[in-house]
Amino acid sequence: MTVADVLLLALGAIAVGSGALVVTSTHLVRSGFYLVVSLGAIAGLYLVLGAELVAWVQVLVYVGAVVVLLLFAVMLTRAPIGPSADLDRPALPAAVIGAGVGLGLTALFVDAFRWTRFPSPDPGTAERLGEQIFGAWVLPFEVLSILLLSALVGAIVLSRPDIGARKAEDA
Amino acid sequence: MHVVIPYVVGALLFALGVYGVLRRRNAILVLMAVELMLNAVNLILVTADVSVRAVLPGTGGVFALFVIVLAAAEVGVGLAIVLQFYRMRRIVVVDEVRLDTDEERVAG
Amino acid sequence: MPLWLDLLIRVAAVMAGFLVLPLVIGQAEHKVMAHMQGRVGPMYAGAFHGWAQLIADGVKFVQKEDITPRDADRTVFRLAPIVALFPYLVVILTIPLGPGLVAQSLDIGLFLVLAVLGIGVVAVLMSAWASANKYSLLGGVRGAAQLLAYELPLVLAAASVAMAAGTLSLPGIVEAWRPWWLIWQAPAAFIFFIAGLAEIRRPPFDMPIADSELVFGYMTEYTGLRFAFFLLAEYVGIVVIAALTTVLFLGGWHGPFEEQLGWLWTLLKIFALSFVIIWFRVSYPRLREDQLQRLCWLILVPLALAQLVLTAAVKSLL
Amino acid sequence: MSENGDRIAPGKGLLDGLAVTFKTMTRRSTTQQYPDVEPDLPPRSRGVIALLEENCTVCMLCARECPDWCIYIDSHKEEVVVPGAARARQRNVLDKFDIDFSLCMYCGICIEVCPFDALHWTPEFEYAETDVLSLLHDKDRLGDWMRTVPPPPAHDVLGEPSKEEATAARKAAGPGAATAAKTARPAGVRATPPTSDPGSPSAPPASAKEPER
Repeated sequence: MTVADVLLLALGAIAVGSGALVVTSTHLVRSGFYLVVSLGAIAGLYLVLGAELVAWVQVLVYVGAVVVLLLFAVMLTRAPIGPSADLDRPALPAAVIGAGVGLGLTALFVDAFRWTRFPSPDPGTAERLGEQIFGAWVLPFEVLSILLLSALVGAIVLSRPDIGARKAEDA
Repeated sequence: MHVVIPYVVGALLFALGVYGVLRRRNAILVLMAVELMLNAVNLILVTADVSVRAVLPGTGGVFALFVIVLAAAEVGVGLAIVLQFYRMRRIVVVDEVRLDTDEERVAG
Repeated sequence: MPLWLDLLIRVAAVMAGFLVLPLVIGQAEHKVMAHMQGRVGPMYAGAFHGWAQLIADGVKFVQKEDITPRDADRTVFRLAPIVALFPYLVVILTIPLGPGLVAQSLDIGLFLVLAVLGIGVVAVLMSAWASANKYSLLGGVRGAAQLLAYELPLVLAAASVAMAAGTLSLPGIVEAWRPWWLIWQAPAAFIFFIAGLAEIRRPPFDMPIADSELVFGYMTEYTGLRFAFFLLAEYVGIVVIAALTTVLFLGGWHGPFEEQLGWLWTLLKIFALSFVIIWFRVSYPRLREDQLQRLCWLILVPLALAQLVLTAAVKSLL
Repeated sequence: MSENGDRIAPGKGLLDGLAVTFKTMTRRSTTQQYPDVEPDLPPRSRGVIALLEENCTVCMLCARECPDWCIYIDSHKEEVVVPGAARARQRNVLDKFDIDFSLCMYCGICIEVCPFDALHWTPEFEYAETDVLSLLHDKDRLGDWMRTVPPPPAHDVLGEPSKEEATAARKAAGPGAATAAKTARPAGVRATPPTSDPGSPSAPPASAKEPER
C-alpha cells in the first residue's frame, strides 16, 4: 500500500458512498449536493491518476455547470425541504439489476488486474493532451464542436416558448 | 499504484447509476444517475491510461474529455426537454408521461 | 529547509494573506465609499480614523446569536458559508506575488483557478435553497444564472491571454507578459474584469442580493459568524479578482526593480484594481436582471470571441 | 441617457458617473462630529419648550390649541389686596404646567398662541430619557429651560418693519411724513446697518444672531 493507494481508496470510498446517497436519498435537492461530492471525489481520483487537466475540466464542467444546471432545474420544478414520498419505484428489480451489473463488472476488473502494481504516471499532461487532441483526434474534436453547437441550438429552441409557439401555428 | 481500486470504484459507480436510472421516477434524478454512469466510464477511461499500454499515450484522457463534453451537451438538451415538459404538464415524473398523441395535440 | 517547514511557511503566508488582505480592502471600502459620498466613514474604533472598525465588526459577529431557521435544511444551511469561502482559499494558493514568490506553482494553474472559482455557484445554491425562504431562493436562482452566464466570458478572456503567453501557468503568463500587451489584450482585460465583478456579485452586478427587493438574497437568513463568512468571501473575492486581473493582464510583478520589489508592484496593482471595484460600487446603480444577461450574452461573449480571433491572428503573425 | 433625440458618445454617462464620485472623494466632507463637536444649529431651532412662569396667566390657550393635548395645566384663584383699591382683585396662580414631550410633535402652536410670551423655543435637544415617563416635564423643569433660550435673532435687514416700529416712526416724524417714511425706509436700510437706523430703535445687538448654548 502506497500513499497513492490510500488516496485512491479514500477518494473511491467517498465517491461511491456519496454516489449511493445520490440514488437513494429521498431529499430531492440533497441528492444533487451529494452528486457534487461524488464528482469532486472523482476529480480527486483523476488527480491521483495523473490526469490533471481532466480533473480540472471535471470540476469546471461538472461541478461548475452540469450539477448547477441540474439543481437549477430541480429548483425550477419543485424543491421541497425534507423527504419527498413519491420519488422512487419499487426497489427490488432495480436493485437486482444494479447489483448484477456491479458484481459482474467488479468481478471482470478484479479478474483482469488482480493486485498488480503499475508505475504512477508523471503529472503535468496539459501539453501532451493538447498534442493528442489537435493531432490524432482532431476530427472527432471538430465533430464534437458541431454536436455542441447543435445541442446549444436545440436547447434554445426547446426552452424558448415563443419559437415553439410560432412553429405550432404554422403546422 | 494498484489500478484495481479505481476500476472497482468505476464499476460500483456504474452499478449505482444503473440502479438509479431504474429506480428513480423524477426525470431530473434520472439525469443525475446518468451522470454517475458517465463519470464511471470516464474514471475507467482515465485509469486505463495508467494500466493499458496504448499506441497513443493519454488517449484515455482525451476520451474522458470528449465524454465530459458530450455529457454537458446531453444535460443541456435533457434539461431543456424536462423543463419544457414541466411547463406543459406541471409534472417531472417519468412514469406519468402519456405517450398517446391525442393528448399531445390538446396540450401542445 | 525541511519539507514540512517549507510547507508550514507557505500555508502560514497564504492564511495571513487570506485574512489580512480582505480586512484591508474592507476598511478601504468603508473609507473610500464614505468619502465618495461626502461622509467620513468609521472614525471611532481604534482611535485613528476607525482603522479597527472591521476587527470590532468581527467581534460583534462572533457575539451574535447563530440562528438556523426552523424549516431550514440544517446541514446544508450550515455548510454553505464554508463552501463559499473555500474556493477563494485555493485560488490564493496559486497567485504569484513576485518572481518565484508563489505558494504553489502549477503547470495548469489558470485552469485550476477557473475551475475552482466555479464551485462558488454551489455555495450560492446551497444557501439559497436550504434557507427555506422565498427571497433566498429567488436570489439564489438569480445568482446561479448570473454566475453560469458570466463564467463564459471569464474563461474566454483568460483563454485569450493564455493563448498569447502560450502557457497555462500563472507565473509563466506573467513572465511572458510584455507592456504592449496592455493594448493588445485590453478588451480581454476589460471583459475579464467585468465578468469577474459579476462572478463575485459586486455592485453593479449584485442582483442576487439586491437588498431593496430581495432583503439580502441568499444571505437573508444568515446571522453571526456564518454571515461574516459570506462577507469575508465577498472581500476575498475582490482580492482574488483584482489579483487575477493583475497577474493575467497587468503584468503582475513587472515594474522598476522587479527583482527586489516585484511583490510590491503586484500588491500595488491589486490595491489599485480593488479601488476601482469599490469605485464602481459607489458610482453605478444595479443592473436589472435582463440587462445583466443581455450585457453578458450580447456584448461580453461576442467581444471575448473577437478578442480570441485577434489574439490568434497576432500570435500567428509574430 | 441617449434614448431620446441627441445622442451622446457611448459610455460618456458611465465616465461622468465615475468622475462625480471621484470629485466628491477629493473634497472635504461636511460631516459634523456631533458628540465631540457641538452642532451648529440654525436660529429658531426647535429643541425643547421653555416656560417663563411669571408671564403665564393661565389663559389655557396653549392647552386648548395643542393638537396632541400634551399640555396639562392646573391653577387656582387667589385674592390680591391692592392698597387703595376698593375691592381685592382676583388673580390666577399656576399650580401645574406639564408638557409631555413623548406626545409633543414640536408644531410650536402653543408658542404661537401664547399672548404673553410665556412659552419659548430653545435649541436644547439633549433631553432623551431611558424612561418614557421622564419625558413629562413639570413647570420647574420647563422653567429651568429658560436659561437656554437664546436672545431673539436680529430682524431681517431686508424685511418690512414691524407694525409697532412703523407706528413709532410715524409718530416721531410727525403727521404728514407718514407715507414718505413708509416708502423710504427699505431703501435706507439697505445702505446702513439696522442698529444705526433711526427707524428701528429697538433692534437687538448683532451678536444675538448666534444662539447661546
